Amino acid sequence: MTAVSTRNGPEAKAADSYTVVKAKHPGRWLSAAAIIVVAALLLHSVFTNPNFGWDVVGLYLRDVSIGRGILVTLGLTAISMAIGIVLGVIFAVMRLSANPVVRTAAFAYVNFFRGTPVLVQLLFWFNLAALYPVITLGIPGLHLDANQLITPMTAAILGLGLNQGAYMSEIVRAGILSVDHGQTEAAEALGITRMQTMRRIVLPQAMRVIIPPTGNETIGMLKTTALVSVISVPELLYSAQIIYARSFETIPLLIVASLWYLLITSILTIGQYYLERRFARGNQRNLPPTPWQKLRRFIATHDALALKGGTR
Amino acid sequence: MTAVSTRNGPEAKAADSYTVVKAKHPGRWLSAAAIIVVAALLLHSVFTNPNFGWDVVGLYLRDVSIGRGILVTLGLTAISMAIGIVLGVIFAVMRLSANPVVRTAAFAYVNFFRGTPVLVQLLFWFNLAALYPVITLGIPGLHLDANQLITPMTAAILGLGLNQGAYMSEIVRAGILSVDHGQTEAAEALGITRMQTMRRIVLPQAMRVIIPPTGNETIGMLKTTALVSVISVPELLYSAQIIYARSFETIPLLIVASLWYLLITSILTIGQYYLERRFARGNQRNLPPTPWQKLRRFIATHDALALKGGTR
Amino acid sequence: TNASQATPDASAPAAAAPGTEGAGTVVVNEKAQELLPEEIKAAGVLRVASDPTYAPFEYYDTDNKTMIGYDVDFSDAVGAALGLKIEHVPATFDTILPGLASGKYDMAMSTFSITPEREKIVDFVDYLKGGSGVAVVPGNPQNITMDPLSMCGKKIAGQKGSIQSMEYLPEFSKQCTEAGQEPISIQNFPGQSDANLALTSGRVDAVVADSVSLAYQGKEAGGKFELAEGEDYEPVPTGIALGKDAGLQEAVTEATRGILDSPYYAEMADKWGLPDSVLITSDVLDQK
Amino acid sequence: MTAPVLAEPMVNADSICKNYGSNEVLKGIDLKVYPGEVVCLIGPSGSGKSTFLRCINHLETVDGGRMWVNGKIVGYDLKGSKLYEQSHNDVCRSRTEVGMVFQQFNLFPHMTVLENLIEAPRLVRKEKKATAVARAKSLLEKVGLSDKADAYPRQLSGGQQQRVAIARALCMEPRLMLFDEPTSALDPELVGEVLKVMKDLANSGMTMVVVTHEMNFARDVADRVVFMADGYVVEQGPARDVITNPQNDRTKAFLASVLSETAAS
Amino acid sequence: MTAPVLAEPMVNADSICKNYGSNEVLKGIDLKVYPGEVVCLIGPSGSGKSTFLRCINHLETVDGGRMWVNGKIVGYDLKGSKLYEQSHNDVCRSRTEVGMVFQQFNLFPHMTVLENLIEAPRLVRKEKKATAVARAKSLLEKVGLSDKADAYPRQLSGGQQQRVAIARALCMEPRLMLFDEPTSALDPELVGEVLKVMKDLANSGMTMVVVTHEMNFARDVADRVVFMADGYVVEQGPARDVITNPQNDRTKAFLASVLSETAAS
Ligand SMILES: Nc1ncnc2c1ncn2[C@@H]1O[C@H](COP(=O)(O)OP(=O)(O)OP(=O)(O)O)[C@@H](O)[C@H]1O
Ligand SMILES: Nc1ncnc2c1ncn2[C@@H]1O[C@H](COP(=O)(O)OP(=O)(O)OP(=O)(O)O)[C@@H](O)[C@H]1O
Ligand SMILES: [Mg+2]
Ligand SMILES: [Mg+2]
Repeated sequence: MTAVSTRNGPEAKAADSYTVVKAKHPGRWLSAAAIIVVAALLLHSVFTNPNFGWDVVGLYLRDVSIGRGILVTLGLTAISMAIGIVLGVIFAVMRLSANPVVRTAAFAYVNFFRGTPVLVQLLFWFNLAALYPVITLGIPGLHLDANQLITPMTAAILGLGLNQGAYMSEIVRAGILSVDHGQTEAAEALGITRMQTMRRIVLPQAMRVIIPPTGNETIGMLKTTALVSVISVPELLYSAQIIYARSFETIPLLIVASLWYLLITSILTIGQYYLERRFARGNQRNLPPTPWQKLRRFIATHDALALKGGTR
Repeated sequence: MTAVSTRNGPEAKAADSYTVVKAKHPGRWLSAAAIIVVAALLLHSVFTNPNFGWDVVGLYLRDVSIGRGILVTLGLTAISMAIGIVLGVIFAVMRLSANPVVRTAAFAYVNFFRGTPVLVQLLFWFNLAALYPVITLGIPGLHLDANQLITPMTAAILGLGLNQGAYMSEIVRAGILSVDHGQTEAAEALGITRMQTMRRIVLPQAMRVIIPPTGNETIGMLKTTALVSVISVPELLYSAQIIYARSFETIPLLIVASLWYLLITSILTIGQYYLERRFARGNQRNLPPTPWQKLRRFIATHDALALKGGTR
Repeated sequence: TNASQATPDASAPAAAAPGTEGAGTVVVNEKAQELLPEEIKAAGVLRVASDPTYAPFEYYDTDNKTMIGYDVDFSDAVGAALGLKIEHVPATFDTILPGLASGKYDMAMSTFSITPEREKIVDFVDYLKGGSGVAVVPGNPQNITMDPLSMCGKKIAGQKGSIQSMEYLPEFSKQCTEAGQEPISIQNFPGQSDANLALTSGRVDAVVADSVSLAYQGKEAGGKFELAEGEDYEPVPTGIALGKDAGLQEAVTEATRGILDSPYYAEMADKWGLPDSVLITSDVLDQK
Repeated sequence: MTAPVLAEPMVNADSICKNYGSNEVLKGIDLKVYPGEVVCLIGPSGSGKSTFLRCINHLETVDGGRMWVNGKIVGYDLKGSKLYEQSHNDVCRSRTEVGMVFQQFNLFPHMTVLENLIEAPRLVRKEKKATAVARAKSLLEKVGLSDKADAYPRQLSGGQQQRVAIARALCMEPRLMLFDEPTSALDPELVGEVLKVMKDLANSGMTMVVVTHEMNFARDVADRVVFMADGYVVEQGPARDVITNPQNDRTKAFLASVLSETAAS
Repeated sequence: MTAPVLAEPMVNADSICKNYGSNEVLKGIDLKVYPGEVVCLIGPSGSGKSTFLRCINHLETVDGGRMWVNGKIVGYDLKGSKLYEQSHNDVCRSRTEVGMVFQQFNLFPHMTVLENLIEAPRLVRKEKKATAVARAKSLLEKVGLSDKADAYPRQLSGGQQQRVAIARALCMEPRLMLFDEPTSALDPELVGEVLKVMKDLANSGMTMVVVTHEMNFARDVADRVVFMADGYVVEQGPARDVITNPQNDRTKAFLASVLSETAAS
């Protein structure tokens, strides 16, 4: 029985004689209770089970070599994503080129790198010297030692970056195609050339479509970097592994790594959400309802019926 | 000087006296030539370099243990995707539930599984017995040996499936939210309950949005299965690794694995493209132009100007 | 047996440069040094790969940056004898030998047992002779020993690429089937610690590896697993691996000879808890 | 304050208030619609016409006032002097008494016309398929679309889609029909066919509340025209009176602008 | 077959044909538009009006016939008796002589009004910013939107957006303006302001080709009305004659339906 103040609140009629009894929703309470009980049991069991080694977790959570691993993970993620985005734009534009050869080349690149596991690609780059001990690039006088050139870190960056470039190119392409064709047409009608149109008109507008999946890819990349442990690059997971290779506290150290991954992912997720909202706002007169707002329709229960507003 | 037949072709005027000279597009030819040369050099170097060991590749391409690995890879992909999709629908609906506890639980699930590397998750499931040697689920008399219950294959399926469930739930949720709210409203106005609306009206329409990313996820899963080699499940990559660990023919065997991955991915990609077209056709009066058709605008050159159609 | 072992006074100035604490007592072996290829001498550095998941032979110190272990000390000693600086490079076990073949590293010490298959792609210089053992959970409830028939039908783990998982276990399994028993279910893991974890979680029944290492690791792991009682299986030479094209074999052999003959060889074994049974004499090197 | 027994109103809105956040959309609407009556709601954009219509079948909850439909309080079960809030399923069930037709048709695009029509009877009233199909076919005939039973909505013109939407609502055999600008999303040449169906429906005695800008329709068919502005009912009365001779200044201004655009021919 | 020298037509379409696949949209259109003339294209939906308009500035290539604009063949360079196909950049450059206004405005939503206006002059004609801004501001004044220079398109009403689109086209100082149903995406109350701007433009002597359903505008402003149907020009003549006294049956039927809907007040 909440009072609803209306503009003519003072003259509002009193409630009629009925008492309102709110609906009980027993199903809701039951399912909620069940979930809470299960979650509580789970958490209790996790936190009281000595096998998890929470003391060890606490010990290593701020270990300096774990910290170094985090830095490598973040650095690898940032560099690989940067390479991926640049390659993505280049290959997306190539795939939309008027030139069939250029288009086919871009298509082949994308399909090759999307078609093979990144683990295999990493191993390839890492072992490149087994294939080409000396890299000449066909340029006389150029003799580069592949092993010198491609350190494990370079192999990691190459593997992740080139692979990501293939995925990003599909994202950028979807973004470009999402821009209303009328925009290109208007630019064309004004005499703006295709390249200028792409750069000044299409790509800026495609950003709105490009950014959300790019955020997802970044979060994915964060975890994909865990793969480079196979080529002994000391990122977060590898740092945990070398500790447990000595101390055999495997589970606690995997938990340490997971907690850090979770934390970083959460921060990135929140960042992504707000970035997306900002870009959506930039583009529409009325923001579409957030999932949150859409949900409110489902939640809405009403208890404000008792006090009626006034009439005129 | 192509003849254009118009309805009044017979009376069509003759061409005027000008000769049409087509544009040359030198840039196009140059870039195309450059790409072809580079590609040819690359391919030549790849195929003549003895380090690639093409004879070994040929030898192992149809090796029986590689074949078994492919079957495991395909099976794992199919089962994990199936689990992922079912979980995805459940958690998507949960995230849209009116019940805040249910919603929060689904949210926690999604974020937990998206936030940690699937490699770590696989290791956890595989070594579950190190944490809970005996699973009682709190039920007296129930004593399940965790290792009996969770075979390496089960660990792989659990790890991949639960992780995929988190990703799929976001995809399904996007699909559900993409269905015009008017549809729900119309169903509500007809007295159809929420659950029925979801099942009969919303989900079938959400399919169009759900299918494309699900196809991508399937292709991704195919390659993610390569990770289960850490828990010694003999999928494709593991089968190749076992062979080269003995024979040290690392590169040829990585190539064998890559070729198979590429082949399967290509088949899946083609399948996905046609599936998407079909679903798009189902939903719109006019199919939106395919990327192909959009491209044609860019390509279009015109040489049919010489013969003019008739007038009336 | 080796007269050319350098005396301390002969090379005192040079010894200071490559010396690390452990190899401090080793002095430059001029005979070995002369055998070095020119490029290596000029570079002054030897890149040595190890998989640092294998205590006490190679693993990380508590700072998680410095590689330590028997192999690390031994390779430092080789470096000191050759007057070269040693650069320790971490790598995963099954990528080391291919990496050596492709020139990624100059030398590898990761407790490699010498097998004909491996000898096809790299050269070896003997420095130990280790037997294989089997690690089991405390008390050995399943009574697994290095007797092949005790493993039949069991799940046995090894490190992917190790001689135990690549050769012994398949061979044992064959013996099982020939004896009319269940074959062994062989599980390969990328790292030794992955295999050990699978053992402690009961995922596998035993882990087969170098016996010295298993004994040490069992102790370090707080007794979560232990080396099973019984004889070691077929002690085979353990070697320093060298790339075939690197031209290092003669120099390293000479340097190793010097170390084997020096008291430092036994000191290192003491330091890392290696039993005398695994040590060899420099005669072995002459048989090649 | 229930309506008199003999002429119980089909819709009885008593001081209905509705806010969206701080935006007060309805500020106390009183309106009675009697059985068989056709009421047209007119008013400028944003005046709350759609919102009020949606309150009638509880697609929106009200924040103040009471709504009776067919003698029952919308959204509550009255037992003694207590009002028990209805569960979701009960709300759904009581919605079957009210049919609603939306501006955007909102047909289910993945179902044929016939499937659209039989979906709700089968799900909500658990009807046998044969029964539902028979009724659906006769209704399709009524709206002149017997031959389109197996077409998909996207294969129909806007006018045809809207007629299917009307038939779909009628399939639940409602006692009251609500129309929210049923013709304003249509191409001008398709408006007529929908208005004709609505006119037939009105003539058959259906109680109807229609939000519309079609003054011709209002004048010809409506028993009463209600002019809303700023969340209030500003003026109401017999259709011809309000349209041709509005009293209130707001009404006059509104009608002037509407009539000049769609000039009555 | 070039046009006479003294009264050289601004647009000279000679038997223009255009197909989309097997769909022949234009089947031989002949049309001359002289400098300063305002020509309205009318006709039923699908008759090819938009397509023809787009052929004029080479947004569509033609499959038969020749199009001259301002004495030059569209899409080709004439040297001696040879027609050299223009490169993409040349086509772009020659488009600056023709301004085009689309039904959907197609303003660049990520730029302010002013940025929309100066974009093309700066990119295509490499103008200094100050010059471009000065011209843009004077054009904004002309279309009555001086105060909106820093607004984003989404902050404007449809009518305001369309006026910005006109100003944007004028910024390139075209000699010919093409309009494709510039008012049909607008709310009725916003149509007037756009038509007024167009009328001013016509009065200032701009050559214009306008596809429109606004018969009032055609009658008041156009020098000539061209009726297209099925890819042919069916009838043309002075605006008042064609609209009030059509000769062809198709024209009569079309005008009857259009006029009954938007009845002239
Ligand atoms: N779901 C909603 N959330 C917030 N505000 C809303 C919502 N629905 C409607 N409104 C607001 O309520 C007011 C009345 O809207 P309503 O749709 O009822 O007007 P209307 O009279 O039907 O107008 P129209 O003729 O444009 O349909 C408007 O100011 C509108 O912005
Ligand atoms: N890009 C295209 N590809 C294929 N067909 C097209 C394309 N553009 C137009 N058409 C077809 O050409 C015909 C004429 O289209 P056009 O847009 O020129 O007609 P219109 O007279 O402008 O009609 P409206 O009044 O509806 O705008 C139509 O049948 C249309 O379907
Ligand atoms: Mg409304
Ligand atoms: Mg058109």
